Amino acid sequence: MSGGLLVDVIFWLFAAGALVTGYRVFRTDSMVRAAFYLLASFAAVGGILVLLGAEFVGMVLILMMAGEMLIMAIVMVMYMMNPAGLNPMWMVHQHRVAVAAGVLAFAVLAAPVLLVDFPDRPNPAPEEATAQLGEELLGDSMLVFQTAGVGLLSTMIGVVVLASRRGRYGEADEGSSEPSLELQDAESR
Amino acid sequence: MDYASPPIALIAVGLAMAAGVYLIAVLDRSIAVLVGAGRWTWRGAIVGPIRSAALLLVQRRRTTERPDSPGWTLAPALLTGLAAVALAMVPIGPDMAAADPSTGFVVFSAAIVFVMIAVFLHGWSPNSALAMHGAYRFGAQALSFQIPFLLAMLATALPAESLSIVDIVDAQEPLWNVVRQPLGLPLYLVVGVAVSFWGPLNLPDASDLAGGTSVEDSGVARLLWKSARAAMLVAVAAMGAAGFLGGWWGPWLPGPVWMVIKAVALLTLLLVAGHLLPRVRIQRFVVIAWVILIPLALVNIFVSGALLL
Amino acid sequence: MSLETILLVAAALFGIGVYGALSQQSFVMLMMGLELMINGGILALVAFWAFTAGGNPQGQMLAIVFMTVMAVEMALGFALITNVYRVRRADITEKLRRLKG
Amino acid sequence: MGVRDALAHLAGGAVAPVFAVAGGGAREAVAELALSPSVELVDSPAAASVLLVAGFLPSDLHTPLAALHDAMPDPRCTVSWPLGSDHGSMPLSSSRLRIGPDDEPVQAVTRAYRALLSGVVATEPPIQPDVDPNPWRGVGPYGQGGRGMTGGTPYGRPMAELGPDRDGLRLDVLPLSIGPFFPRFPAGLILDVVMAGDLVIEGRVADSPFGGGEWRPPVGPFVRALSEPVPVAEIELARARQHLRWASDALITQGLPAFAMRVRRLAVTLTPGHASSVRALSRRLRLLRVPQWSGAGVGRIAPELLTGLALGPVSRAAGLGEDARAADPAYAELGFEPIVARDGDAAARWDVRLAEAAQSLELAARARGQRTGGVGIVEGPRGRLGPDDSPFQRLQSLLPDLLAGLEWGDAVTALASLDLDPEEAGTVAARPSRAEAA
Repeated sequence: MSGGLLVDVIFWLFAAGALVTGYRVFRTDSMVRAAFYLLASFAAVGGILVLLGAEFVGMVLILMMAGEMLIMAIVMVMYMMNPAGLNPMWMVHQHRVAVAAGVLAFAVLAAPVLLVDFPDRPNPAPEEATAQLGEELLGDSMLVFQTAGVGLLSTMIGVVVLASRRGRYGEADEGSSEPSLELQDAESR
Repeated sequence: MDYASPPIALIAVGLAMAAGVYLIAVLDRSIAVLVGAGRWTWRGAIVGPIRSAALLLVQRRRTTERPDSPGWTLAPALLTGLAAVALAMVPIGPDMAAADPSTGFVVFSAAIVFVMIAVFLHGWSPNSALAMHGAYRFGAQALSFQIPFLLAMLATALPAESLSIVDIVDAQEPLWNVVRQPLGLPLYLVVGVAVSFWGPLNLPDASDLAGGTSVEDSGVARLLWKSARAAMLVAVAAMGAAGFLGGWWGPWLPGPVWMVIKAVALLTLLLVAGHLLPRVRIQRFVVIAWVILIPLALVNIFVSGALLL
Repeated sequence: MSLETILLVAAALFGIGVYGALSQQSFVMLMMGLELMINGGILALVAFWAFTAGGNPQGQMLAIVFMTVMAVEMALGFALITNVYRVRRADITEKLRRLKG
Repeated sequence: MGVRDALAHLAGGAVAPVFAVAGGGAREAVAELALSPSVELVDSPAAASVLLVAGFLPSDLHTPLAALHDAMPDPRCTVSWPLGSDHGSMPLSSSRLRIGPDDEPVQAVTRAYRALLSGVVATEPPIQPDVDPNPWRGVGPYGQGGRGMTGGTPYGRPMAELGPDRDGLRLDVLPLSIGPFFPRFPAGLILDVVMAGDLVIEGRVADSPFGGGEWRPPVGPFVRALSEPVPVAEIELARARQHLRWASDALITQGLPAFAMRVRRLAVTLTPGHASSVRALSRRLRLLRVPQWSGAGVGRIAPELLTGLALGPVSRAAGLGEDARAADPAYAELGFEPIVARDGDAAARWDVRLAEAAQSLELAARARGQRTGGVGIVEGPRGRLGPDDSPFQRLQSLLPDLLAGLEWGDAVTALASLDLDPEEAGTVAARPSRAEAA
């Protein structure tokens, strides 16, 4: 799989983009910005997938994440006490532990990459990848594909039941109590 | 995967976009004069758009209180880029495509889906209440139109047995999709107007929000946003011509000419509808999209699939 | 662009995801961490497919399954957040001291 | 800078983008100005190069006007068009560009615009200082601006508070003040709303700034009819014109600006012989389903709430036959019958106003010198007018219940369908003091 210098340059741009924006997700002070950074990270990974010849998967990843991130941005605006995310704030806990865990996860995953010798059997003809995938989806892997579909359907039903207010045992918010405002906890500390 | 040489493709797409945007400006002004019982003049309709664009180029951009500046700058550029990507996927002749990847359909759809990111960003970033309401509204609108849009488009890929747009047009030689799938084109046009937020479905930039997401725009940013929106409409009309009206197939005239004629006809239809139909209430649009358009689009797909078997 | 470099990028994405999921207080941000981990997973998967599968499309198949998992995770996550918010009005993890209803 | 000069020269011939503030007594003149092909009235100050301040502005509106001025991009200029009222104390009084009583307004505006782009007139500096009202970063416990997460004022504006949602969740709501120069409302109308997303949770219209007694209005046929008999033909023509002007504004609200121009053109050139054109227009609008599509079920007011309020077309659209003209012998002579609809929503108000416009023109055509009889109470285009008693003030108390729970678009449609006019609050109050002076 070699596409010359241009492909290499584009790959490194995408890789750097994916990492930087992925990191920025947790370092930005606005929730909507975080959602858009994550989207940018996914789009860059989608670009790498296209470079790798998985055109369909890459484009579908980009397509899917656009919708998902918009929902995410809206949910954040809905549930965070920070309207539209324009008020900068910084909400983390166990920061040192988290950094250590992140670095550890990277190290554990990176070690085998550097130590193990992978087989080298590149794809012969990437032009056919989309057609091949189609044949596979509706041929040998039909069962997997259908299972995924049924799984999505049951998820849809499940989440509607979970999120809706009216339930079998009455209103979902029955007996719920108003929490103390964040402000009072934080400022009394 | 067969791409034209990148510089030529870029220039061709850029020219097509510029021509399309100018055409829309002229057509739209002419139709407005016609509907408004005014007087049509060369100065108004033909030169007018250029002069107005010059004003926006001269104007200094103003800013709001604590906007998200990168997002505000990025949004119009993103929408322009999306329109360019979408337009690049539309071939005007069997050998005249800016790019014809095997997944042209998916690329086009991804561009359409990203429109909502561009519009949301555009409404959210100026830190202005009316603009943000436009953005929220488009969130509801976009999440509703996506599924019928993808389904209506997907049906055109069935007879071609391919996701490549060139193949989709090629498969229409015996019979155009508009005849083969009579539900397809109306569905596509309704949703296409929603995608390019034009006319009755211009909800994010609506007049009841005093311009919605673009209420705070001035200068070059306003020009870019307006033209990107028009370019999106061009892309939607061109894809409608390719996907449903048989693209370059037609008697006597050369293929590309047919393609342009069909796209301009669709454009005119959309623009006239924009000046005659009142704005649709967002609540009603969401209900229509989920309750009527999605089932119709599914029927469309099932029927076209059954006909192929 | 080689298999090793792509896998390193994927591992880094995964590591950032772990950091985010552990450090963020708000549920939605926590989910973003999970998403980023899956993102790294998909990248690694497709890289393996591209360099070692020798034309077998099943690697891509697996990537699609991953994406399904991601969609399910998102949908369930949002539904749970809605439910928790409805019942407890909690939007950050600290406010949920016990998980029993 | 050759390119920039060339562009500026090219732009000088463009349609002048004007943000018009139509103050007291100026609305008709501004509406007529908009018909010119060389002027475009824009919806946002950000899109405008010329700020046109027409008519009278009460002093309460001077600070918002200054903010509006500063929201315009450079190059910008202000043109004042006093139309007989006093502009002396306004923040923009330094503006040298003025439309006098003898000037042709379109030409004056385009001349000012060209002068601005060619550099003859310099762009205007901002009026208000550009300072942050509050510190905005690093104050609260999470590094956010303002004190606390709810109730702080990070940008000098209140942050969202929690409020109930339709679905029983308690989500963020945003208090907003729309106006006084929101292009879809008449100048001076200030709407205080609490929004949850696109949904109005609470809404009320503030008192009219024209009611303070500062405002001495020009005397139109409706106001004159309060103190003296006025020819029926004149007053009915004025009523039809007002209804058509309303229809034109409502069409802009529904996203049909071109169609609105057609209606406005008709309103400007209206004569009693135009009844059939008005009926044709009404048929066409119904064919395009404008009233039904935008207004069916929107802004419905129950007849019980309207009884006795005499709100003209609004009352009659809800099935109440209240019309001061019905008691007038001059109208009885002409065979007048009030037009009544049943639904009481925005669509019914469309129907009633368009039918009344045609009816008024027919009455005007039939009238042979009859004069109105009842002195003291007049049926204005928006309902009963009397001393210290305007439809605007009577409607105000109904608005909170009407607006709560509407989507923003529907709220604007509902408000537009009521044809609120803050100026009337002043018009009527001004009458007795004039009578005393005389």
